[in-house]
Amino acid sequence: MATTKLGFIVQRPGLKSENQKLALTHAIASQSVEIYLDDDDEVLCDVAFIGDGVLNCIKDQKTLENYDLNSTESHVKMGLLCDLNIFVCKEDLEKFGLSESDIVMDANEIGGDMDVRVVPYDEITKMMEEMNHLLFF
Amino acid sequence: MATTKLGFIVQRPGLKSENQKLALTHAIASQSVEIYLDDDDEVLCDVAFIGDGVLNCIKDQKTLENYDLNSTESHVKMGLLCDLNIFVCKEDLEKFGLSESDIVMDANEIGGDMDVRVVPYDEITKMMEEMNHLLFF
Amino acid sequence: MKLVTFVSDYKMTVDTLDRLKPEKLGIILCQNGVFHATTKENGNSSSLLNYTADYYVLKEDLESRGLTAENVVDDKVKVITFGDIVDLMFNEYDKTAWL
Amino acid sequence: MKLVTFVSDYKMTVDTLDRLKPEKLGIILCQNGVFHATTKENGNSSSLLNYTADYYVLKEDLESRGLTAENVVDDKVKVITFGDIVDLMFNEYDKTAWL
Amino acid sequence: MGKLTIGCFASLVGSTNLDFAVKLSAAALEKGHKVDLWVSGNGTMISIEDQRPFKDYSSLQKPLEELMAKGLNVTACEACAEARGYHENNTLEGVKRFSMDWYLGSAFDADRMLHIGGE
Amino acid sequence: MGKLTIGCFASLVGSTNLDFAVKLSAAALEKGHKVDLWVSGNGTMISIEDQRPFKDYSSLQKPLEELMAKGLNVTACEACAEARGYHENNTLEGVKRFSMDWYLGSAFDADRMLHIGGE
Repeated sequence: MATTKLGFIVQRPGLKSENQKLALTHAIASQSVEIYLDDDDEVLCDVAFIGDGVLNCIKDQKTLENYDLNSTESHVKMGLLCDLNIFVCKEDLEKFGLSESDIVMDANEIGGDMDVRVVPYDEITKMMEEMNHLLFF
Repeated sequence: MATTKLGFIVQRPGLKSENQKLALTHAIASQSVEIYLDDDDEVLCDVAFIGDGVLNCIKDQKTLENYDLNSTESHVKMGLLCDLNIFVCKEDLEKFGLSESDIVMDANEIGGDMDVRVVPYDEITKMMEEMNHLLFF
Repeated sequence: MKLVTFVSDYKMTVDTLDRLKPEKLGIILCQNGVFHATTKENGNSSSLLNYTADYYVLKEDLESRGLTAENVVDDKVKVITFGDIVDLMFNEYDKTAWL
Repeated sequence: MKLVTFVSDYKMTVDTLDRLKPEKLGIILCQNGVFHATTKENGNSSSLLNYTADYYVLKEDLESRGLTAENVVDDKVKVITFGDIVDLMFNEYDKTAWL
Repeated sequence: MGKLTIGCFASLVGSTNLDFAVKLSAAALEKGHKVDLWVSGNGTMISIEDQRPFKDYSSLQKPLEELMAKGLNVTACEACAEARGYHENNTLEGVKRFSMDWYLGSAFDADRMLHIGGE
Repeated sequence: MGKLTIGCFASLVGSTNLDFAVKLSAAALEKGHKVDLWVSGNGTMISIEDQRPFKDYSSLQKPLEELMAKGLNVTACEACAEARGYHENNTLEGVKRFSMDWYLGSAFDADRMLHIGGE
């Protein structure tokens, strides 16, 4: 059994480009990757929001109402539902004067068990070290 | 007889996006716009390179050799051949330590009479004031 | 000239706004530009709010990012709609610049 | 980790490079990123050249912009080709980051 | 009432630049203005038919068709389209294709113009 | 020799991001590596047939066909393509279309990966 770990690092605010949302949809696709793999092999995806990227996590995004588009918030929740590790950089949130009450933290209403993890940047560095490959958005 | 003047302002370096080159191809299209206009009506296009946009004007661009693409340099020359006013901001060139000998200045080899005009930013401001509409690239 | 500019990015890659000297300047914050109206970094408002200008921020783009009029940090920034943009363009300004 | 980063813009919109702390860092300047290697502003080299890193600049992208090895302002920046990039990726580094 | 010419050179389906252009067109039409929308570069993406609507991507075919029914004049840059493999035969009904001079011709008698470049 | 997986999410035909991905693929193939190229978002633009080559726009159909003949494996994100109106019937011969998990599957046994996002 082999595991390949991919780290998705979101460093820019979203919507202007679709890349930030594609980061989440690609990470979520790890749920169905087994069709390309041998039994017991797997690909695990961690997602981290850093820098201006943390602005993607502000809650109550009315993107569907205004642009008929799924919000990045809804994708973060879907990622939690799929048990992805989703990290948000603590220092960057603080820099913007944001706290856990301002951002999407869980996916309880759709039955997700995982929570977003607000962590010091050092832990994100550690995650990056552990990954086999990194994908910056 | 009526004249509409359009100011094309190029403020970013090129190639990463095709927009800077499209600025020139659209300005050059003023040569054939009469099919949409009444007799004697005309559209005149001035082009100005400011800020990092002046980097588009460095000469000897080997874009065709490396990427099979027409260079921005060749489009500047085509603009001169079509008698467009092409301005380059003097202060920005100086900021980058560039002089007239570093940039494309004329289109003599293809029979163009016009020269690129390296002018103080104030003159570009004056041009912008005179235009009916501005297009920033 | 009376110039209304559109700022659609949070991190700007051009300094054109520093150099434009219209007789009347409007700044419409849209797309990711709305963060200039709502977001402080280390307690400081965006330096983009320092121009002598009339400021506007697009309601739809605030909301799409989880923000509302309540998040706007400076009273001088007026929350507007697409319809208001049209009226501003036709009634208050004569030229536009998407930066 | 041994990380090779690709810088393709002249004006950067992210500060990620300030925060990456790999045991070995390579910086490949490509596309409009090549201007960091060649262009001084008001006499000053780009601050992007201040990292502790091995620096490379892509020959094809220099040339496409009217620049050559002679325009590179700092000896520590090595002019390379696409083939060299492949070798660097496989032989010198284990991870990549396109910033 | 006036005439507004919008040019959208921006690139991304999934970005909101094209959405912005379409929504501004709608607002201007609603107020009785005449609106020309020129799409160039990757903006020509909205000119092809049969785009499948997903909520994960900007889906502008339907709003565009509704606005064209209300008088919105949409023209795509022919060369930009052809370079991308978008041809006459898969162009969305109602969208015109002309060379770049069309944009300047539209600007000629426009009261206001918004050029969305910026990349 | 190793395997390189490149993902190009970048947007602009006429930008050099897709050109960069194609040229790097060529260089890696030349050195005997196996190369997978995944295109997502607007990167899917290189997946459609009959792009007209002009020197004013990046024209990647021909180099792509040549590299596929030499073993380059090109796959486009199916959803990203469909959202843009690119369908099976106008896909360039040799280009595959799969859902996003294909990219992760390719990464699984890649020795090196370069993900070109950045916008």
